[in-house]
Amino acid sequence: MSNELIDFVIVSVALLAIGIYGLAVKRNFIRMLFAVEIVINAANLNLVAFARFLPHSGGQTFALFSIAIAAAEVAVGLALIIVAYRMYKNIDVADFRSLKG
Amino acid sequence: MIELTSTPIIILAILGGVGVALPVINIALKERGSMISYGIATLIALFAAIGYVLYQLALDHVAPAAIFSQDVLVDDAFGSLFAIAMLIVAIFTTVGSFNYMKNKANPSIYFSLILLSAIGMVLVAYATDLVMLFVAWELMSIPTYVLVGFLKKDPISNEAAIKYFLFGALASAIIIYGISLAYGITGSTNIGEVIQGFMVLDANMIPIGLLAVGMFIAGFGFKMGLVPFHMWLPDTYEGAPPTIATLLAAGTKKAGFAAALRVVVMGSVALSLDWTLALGIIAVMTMTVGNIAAVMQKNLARMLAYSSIGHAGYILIGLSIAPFSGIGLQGSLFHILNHAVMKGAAFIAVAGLVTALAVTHVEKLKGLARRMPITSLGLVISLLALAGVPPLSGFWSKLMLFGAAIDAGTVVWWGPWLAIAGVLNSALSLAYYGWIIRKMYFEGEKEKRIKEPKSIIAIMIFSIIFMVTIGVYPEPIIQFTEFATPAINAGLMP
Amino acid sequence: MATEVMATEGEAMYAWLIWILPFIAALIIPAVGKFSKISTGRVAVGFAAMSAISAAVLFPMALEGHEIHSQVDWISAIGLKAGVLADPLSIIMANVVGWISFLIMCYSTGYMKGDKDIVRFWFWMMFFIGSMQLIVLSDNLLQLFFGWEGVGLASYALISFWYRDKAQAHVGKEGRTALGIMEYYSPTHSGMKAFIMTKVGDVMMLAGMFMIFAFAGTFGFKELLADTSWAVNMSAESLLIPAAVLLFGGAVGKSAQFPLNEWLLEAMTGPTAVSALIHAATMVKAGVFLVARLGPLFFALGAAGILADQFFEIIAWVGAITALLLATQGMVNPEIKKVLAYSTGSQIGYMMMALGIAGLSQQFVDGYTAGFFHMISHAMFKASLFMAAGSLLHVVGSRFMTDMGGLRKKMRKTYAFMWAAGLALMGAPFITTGFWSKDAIFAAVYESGNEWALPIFIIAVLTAVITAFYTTRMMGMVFFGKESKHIEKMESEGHHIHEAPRSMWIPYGILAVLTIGIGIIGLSAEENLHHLFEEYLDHSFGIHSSHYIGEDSVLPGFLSGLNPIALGSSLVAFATGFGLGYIFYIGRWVDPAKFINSNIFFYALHKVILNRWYLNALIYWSFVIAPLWASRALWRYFEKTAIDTGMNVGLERAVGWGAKVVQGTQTGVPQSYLYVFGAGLLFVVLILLI
Amino acid sequence: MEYALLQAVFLPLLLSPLAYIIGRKVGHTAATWFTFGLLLYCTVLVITASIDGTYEEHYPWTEIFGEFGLLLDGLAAPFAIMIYVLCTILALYSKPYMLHKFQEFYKEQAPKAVYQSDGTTLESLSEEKFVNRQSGVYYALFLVFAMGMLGTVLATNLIEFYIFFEVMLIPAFLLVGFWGDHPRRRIALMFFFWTHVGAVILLLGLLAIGLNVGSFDFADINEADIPSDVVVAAAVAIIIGLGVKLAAFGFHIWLPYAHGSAPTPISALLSPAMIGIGAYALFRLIVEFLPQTYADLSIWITIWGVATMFYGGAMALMQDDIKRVFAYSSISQMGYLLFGIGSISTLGLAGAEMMYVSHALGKGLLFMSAGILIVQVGTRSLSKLGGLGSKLPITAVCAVIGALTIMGVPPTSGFMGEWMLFYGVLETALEEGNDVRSLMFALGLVATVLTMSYMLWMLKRVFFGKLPENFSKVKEGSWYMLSPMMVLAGFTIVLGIYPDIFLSKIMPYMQGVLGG
Amino acid sequence: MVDTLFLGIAVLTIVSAIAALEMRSLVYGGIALMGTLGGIAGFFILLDSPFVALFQIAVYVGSIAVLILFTIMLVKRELIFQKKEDTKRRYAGIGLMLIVMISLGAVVFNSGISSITTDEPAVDYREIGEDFLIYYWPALVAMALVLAGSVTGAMILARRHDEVEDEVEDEQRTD
Repeated sequence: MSNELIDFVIVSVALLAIGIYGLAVKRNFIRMLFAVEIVINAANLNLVAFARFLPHSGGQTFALFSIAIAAAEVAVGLALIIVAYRMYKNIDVADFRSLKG
Repeated sequence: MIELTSTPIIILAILGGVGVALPVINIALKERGSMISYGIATLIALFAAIGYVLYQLALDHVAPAAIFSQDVLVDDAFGSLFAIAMLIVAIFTTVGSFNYMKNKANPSIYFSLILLSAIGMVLVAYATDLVMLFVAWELMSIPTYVLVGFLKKDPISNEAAIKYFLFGALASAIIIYGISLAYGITGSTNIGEVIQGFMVLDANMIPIGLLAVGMFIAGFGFKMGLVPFHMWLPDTYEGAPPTIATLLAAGTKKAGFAAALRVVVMGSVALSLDWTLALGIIAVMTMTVGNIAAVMQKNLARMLAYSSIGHAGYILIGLSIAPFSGIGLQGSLFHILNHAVMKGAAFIAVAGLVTALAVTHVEKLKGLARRMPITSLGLVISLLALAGVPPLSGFWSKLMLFGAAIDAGTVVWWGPWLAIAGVLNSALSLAYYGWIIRKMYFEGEKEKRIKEPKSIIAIMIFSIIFMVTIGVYPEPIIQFTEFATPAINAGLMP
Repeated sequence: MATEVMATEGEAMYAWLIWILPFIAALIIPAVGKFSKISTGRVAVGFAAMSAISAAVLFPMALEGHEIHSQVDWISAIGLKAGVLADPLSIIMANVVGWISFLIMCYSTGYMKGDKDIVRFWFWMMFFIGSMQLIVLSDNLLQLFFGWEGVGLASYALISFWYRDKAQAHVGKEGRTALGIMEYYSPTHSGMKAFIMTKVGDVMMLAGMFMIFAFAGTFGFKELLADTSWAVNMSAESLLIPAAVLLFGGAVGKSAQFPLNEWLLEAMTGPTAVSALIHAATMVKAGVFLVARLGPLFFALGAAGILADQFFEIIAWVGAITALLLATQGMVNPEIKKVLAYSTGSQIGYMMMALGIAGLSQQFVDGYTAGFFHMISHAMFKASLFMAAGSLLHVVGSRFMTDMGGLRKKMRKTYAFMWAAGLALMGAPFITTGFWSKDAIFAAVYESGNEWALPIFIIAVLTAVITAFYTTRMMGMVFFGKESKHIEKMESEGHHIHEAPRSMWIPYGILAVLTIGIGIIGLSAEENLHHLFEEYLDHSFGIHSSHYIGEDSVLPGFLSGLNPIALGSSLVAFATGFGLGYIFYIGRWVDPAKFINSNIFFYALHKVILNRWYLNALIYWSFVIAPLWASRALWRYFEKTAIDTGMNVGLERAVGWGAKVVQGTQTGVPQSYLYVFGAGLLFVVLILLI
Repeated sequence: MEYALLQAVFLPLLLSPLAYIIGRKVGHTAATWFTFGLLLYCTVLVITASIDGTYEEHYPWTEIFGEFGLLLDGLAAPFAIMIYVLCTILALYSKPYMLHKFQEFYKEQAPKAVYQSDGTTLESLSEEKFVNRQSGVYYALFLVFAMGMLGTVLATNLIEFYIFFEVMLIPAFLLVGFWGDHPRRRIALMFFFWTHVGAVILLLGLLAIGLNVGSFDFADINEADIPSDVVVAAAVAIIIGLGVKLAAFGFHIWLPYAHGSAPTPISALLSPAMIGIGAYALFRLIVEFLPQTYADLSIWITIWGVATMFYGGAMALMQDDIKRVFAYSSISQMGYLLFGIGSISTLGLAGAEMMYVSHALGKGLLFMSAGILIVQVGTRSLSKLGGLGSKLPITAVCAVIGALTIMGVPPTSGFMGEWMLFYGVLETALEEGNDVRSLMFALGLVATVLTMSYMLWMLKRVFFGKLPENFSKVKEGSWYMLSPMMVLAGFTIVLGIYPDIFLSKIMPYMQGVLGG
Repeated sequence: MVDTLFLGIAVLTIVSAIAALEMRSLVYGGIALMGTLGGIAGFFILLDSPFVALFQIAVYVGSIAVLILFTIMLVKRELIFQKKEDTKRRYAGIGLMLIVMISLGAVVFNSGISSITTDEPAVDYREIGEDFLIYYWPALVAMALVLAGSVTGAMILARRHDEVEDEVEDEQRTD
């Protein structure tokens, strides 16, 4: 391996930060879903990178789990989007603020 | 490899089997099955599960509070305690739903999701591997995302679900990230090995360990409703169907503590950090924000949601002083069990209100004592128990928590301050609980008694008996929690 | 000869009965009253007589100098005992109280006839007598205090007996003010005033008692005397005089001495029988009795080298000031009962003066006897005067002397008896008890040899002049001159002014006659008393008298025991006072109103005196109005604002504000939430890293 | 006499549902007599148990927090007896008073109950049924309240003590909230909130002590040696917590509201019996268990007591509502208790406890007469009252005896308490040569004059003076109300003349406490 | 060298991540996200984990992203092109992002991770299978339940008509 572990981890941290940024700023539900996916992928990157450098199989296994679960999550998220869209004709999360205070 | 007859596996089998079978049956019956029958099937499964937990406990097949194991799951008293609490909550939810789900679509899916979520909660408590923990965590969470948004025609429900989902997804991602870091520096996903790894960590790796612990706090703290990760919580609890709010407040929240205990506390101890103060600060923030925000809430469900934030703070007291006082963790466990019943009963009472009267607004509760005496009584008793008024069960666990905090004062200066913040907060909480009691009992004279849902009555009676009995004679539960409490310093080694 | 005699059971029983009987009567009277209101009077008089007889039975013992000390367990948890101590002092006192009370009770059967609250009256009268006898006979301070407060309570109840506050039951003139304080008091107000003012003295007395108890560990008089180490200790910490003075404070309150004298005047709102009882037998005499009880005790400490001179000086001066202060006010007051009340205060001042001066002289027994003798004689003539005044009120229906006048023809008996008693009060020479007792006081003061003797003597003589004057004035205004418009109006309305009923005049007649009768043998009576007390003091307290006065007297014969200067002053004082009074009120040669207005000095003096030297007003301003203002200010600006609003509303608002702030952060926008989540993550990580 | 105390404490609790049922099914009178009989039985149990000196019962409870015990010693016996005696007679007293109250409520509510918002007509509840229902609830709560108070003074374990301490609050809160006077809801909440805050602060102190000792049982704590830094903090927490209960100056604001608003039988329990339990706890927790700290803090307790005495008295002068006068008077009286507790002297402490007893008697009488005024006259504003002595003679006599008890005039029991506690303060002042204590003693004496002033003024404005014309038809109260008052009035005088009834228990205890 | 490859993939990943969030059109954003996911898969290959990389491409790029794209297509055109977050929030977000990036980066960079390299061969992916079946099997079962739950849940939510509810609605309409 010519690349060092730190390289991958730094990329992962950058992706994490971008993901958090997306969640904190974006109003479109779908984009927020993008952001979540970016964070999960950052974590997966970390896992696999660590797994390679240890080296140990557990990280890869976990990455597989994590990918599958992310898929499940996305499915539910998208279903919620569809419900919301059906009701409001809108997927701007910032407009979903009847619950507050 | 874990024994096939161990408690978590059997629960997984029973509940998972029924959980998967219900939708299948539904399809087989062309969606014509009656809600009650699905409900009863669910209930039977849950009772079987809880029965098995108790059976295993009674037969001493359960390890006493062994917090680690070589396997992904461990059949210990700690997990059993949580399992009992979670299953009780699941039973509450199921029974409460009998009336709530009347004339609502897709009961089979609804009950199946409750079962799946219950499995998740139970497995979180039993998990001793980070992967298992994470999968169980998601198994607990994902069905609840759906359940919160289950009322498709209700914009509020959907909004609650979206907020919940966004937070949940982010929190899951953060947890994976944390796990990845912990895995990266210790080379294992088994919690025992991770902790051991933490203990022998190079000095220059410790920041990564801290980072991991911080991410666990954030990720699990989201479920626990710790400030500042609590923002979704009141919105979701308010918007969710009240039965599901029960599940969230009384159930999944506790799973957060189980996870935090296994991972955060142990990890922190292993890292020999000065983490306790951080948790203490969060505890005080949490209880203060929760209780203050609960004052003047107009919506009963929302008020209870804030109150459950407050209670997260109390429970966290026990965690934060766990290394200094023997009874701190014990108090936390006791309070978790109590809170499951108390908050569960309160939310189920709300469900009863919604079913029978379609109100959650506090002003509309006037004269409730006349309209629904048993529900009101259950609500009052659970509120008083939540406030820690003796001789109700809540008192004892708070007593142990605050006592532990004072006890810790001999080691750390801020220990007693936690207790002071705690008692002042529980006094403050009386202000809004009292307000509800006032509305129900002291106001409104015109109301006539209406028919209360039987399922709600059953739950109310059970919880009243539980709260009062434990309040008067808490010894069995105290003993059990003692049995279930891991010794924090000595028990680090697997 | 005066040896310690262990009293027989029976004699001790009599001593107990003296004070228990009235209480028993008080208990059964309400029950009797349920069936027959009239019988309550009979029960009361009967029990009063039984009590008096019990006292009389013990009288021979007193003459022999014997004493009875009988105790029973009381508060055994603290080791306190209750008991009676019947020594000559208390037996004589018990007789005076018992018999005079008995007469007053007889009088009351007539005076109170037909009152619908008669049962309450008898109850409290008996309670009053019982409490007084309890004071007299108790053998320790705590038990004495029970009686002490009992008389206070009874006086409260009886002064405000006519609690419906009808106009004729008030005292003072409606609308008159001094320094903005109304000089017009309702019965309920007066009762409160009396109770509270005497309570001020009582708490001082309590403090004194406690100080002594703290050192001596006992309240008992006998025990205190038996071992005087407590006094040595107290004196070492210079607490003895304060304790003694505090005890005297109780006497000041009860006996209406300066500066706690003001309640006595308003006490006139009660039925006249009550006034008679308060002034002659019970309440105000309690203070004198207390001083007589404790004075020898403190004087006897001199033997242990502990001087209590300051204590006696204070007593003497308080007595002297009170005597003069109240006598002056008696000169100008238009209400007959108030004149008598002022007179009482003034006379009690004499007694205090004598008892105080006793402690300052070598011959303790002289002043002691003088004071006590004056008390006895005062009890007789003042009871008589009050009852007679009650008759006048009863007949005329007004408390103002200006509403009377010219009654000597219409009420001959009363006229005669009042002269007799009045002369005793004036100190008419040789035939009245008042003369002998006053003379004894003058002599004791004059001979005490103390540095203060002369000023006090001058005050005493001056007071005697004034006493004679106001008594003459009273007689003149009531019985001489023309009939007042009030009486003319009454007669024109068909009321016939006539003598009071027999049940009323007989009691005060008896006392008036006794006054003169004992007056005739007054000197020997005093000598006997002197002798008795000399032995009593010697035996009980170890106070010896070195010689007997008058052995080298310049006066001849039967007067040889007297001090010529005192005797002379006494005669001159009587003559001056009576003469002046005769000029203004009996002869009516000079119009007093013109005389006062003739001179700015007299006018001012009259006004000051009429306004009670402004003492009452000052007391009201500083102890009633000022505290009320303070309370009101505290209530308005502290309790209601700071505490109530601040703590309840303020706390509520603060929490509400906090709730608003916290709820304000909960905007409902998911992005904000997520932002906070991210920031929180950072925060947690940073905390952990730091 | 096995389980005597257990019965005395728990029978009222266990049978309170029965009281409810009897009230509801049989009627008001039956519920009254049932409650009365039950409490009478329990009172007899307590008294017989207390006759032969110290009496104890122990039952297993929890491992961590110790056992469940009931102890009737020299300290607890007078408290316990007074509490149950008051409860017993007030059960009887409640009958006419609460009947009046229920009927008042019925008039307020019943006409509205006929129609519902949706237009349907309800069968209107008959007055009798309404009263029966309400009285069922009332007596059930009454019994629980009694049980809570008794349990508090009998507890032998810190936690047990705290539990009872709070348990008595709940029924009191409900009683005020259900049948108090306007604005009852707010006041009930305020009352609950304040006292609960006090209680939790107390709890902190209890926990600190218990955990330091390692046991919560009184017996262990009494023998234990606790590090001083913990003790002072704990003692301060306990004193503040109990200060709220005692309504000491600064923490008193809930009391005038609560006592003014509560239905009078409950006022007559709250004020004399309940708040004084704070004093009991001070005895037990501070004086007995933490003697050293007690010695250090006693001067402050005394000063606090004097401030409370004056403040309560001054405020009582300013009130127009008769029940608020009594409420402030209670504050002032609690100042006396604090004052006495602050004296480190056997007699002072014994006096303070006697003061509790006599305050219970006196204030009970006064509140009960206020109740008669409310029922018979219909107003409690002092400016509207007057001259009622002729219309309500027995009430007036009882009120005067009550007032005398509060004023501390012999031969009422008030004097017995007062002289002992004042003497105690002076004794310590002289022993220590402490000028502050001497000053406090003097001020305390002045405060008695203040007490006397407001009491006499109150009597004057209620019973004396001119009778307003609209009161010319006022009748004396029912015997249900008068006879309990007469019992108390008699008792206060008997106790005033022969205080050994209680002192013979109290003194040995106090000597033991201070001697040790 | 591989370094350039790494750099290239890193730039691709990060830039497309930013683009996914910032592009005006949601559709292009979705495609950019696929770039990110693909980039991650590239990293996996760099890390000698072809199995995971394959899985990543199959599950993520193949199904999730497509699913997302379909969903995007479902919603209205205006919504797809809307971009209206307010500037303040945006700057705050960027600030937070930078702080997180820098602080976490600094932590990571200063820790022991910065010097880890390895020359050991990558693990055999048969080990993964063994892990699954021997150690993680309960987790696998649980995950199956997760998937089952999410699928049924998502289906129920996304389904347009619920029979019971419709019946109720009909009943209400007839009222």
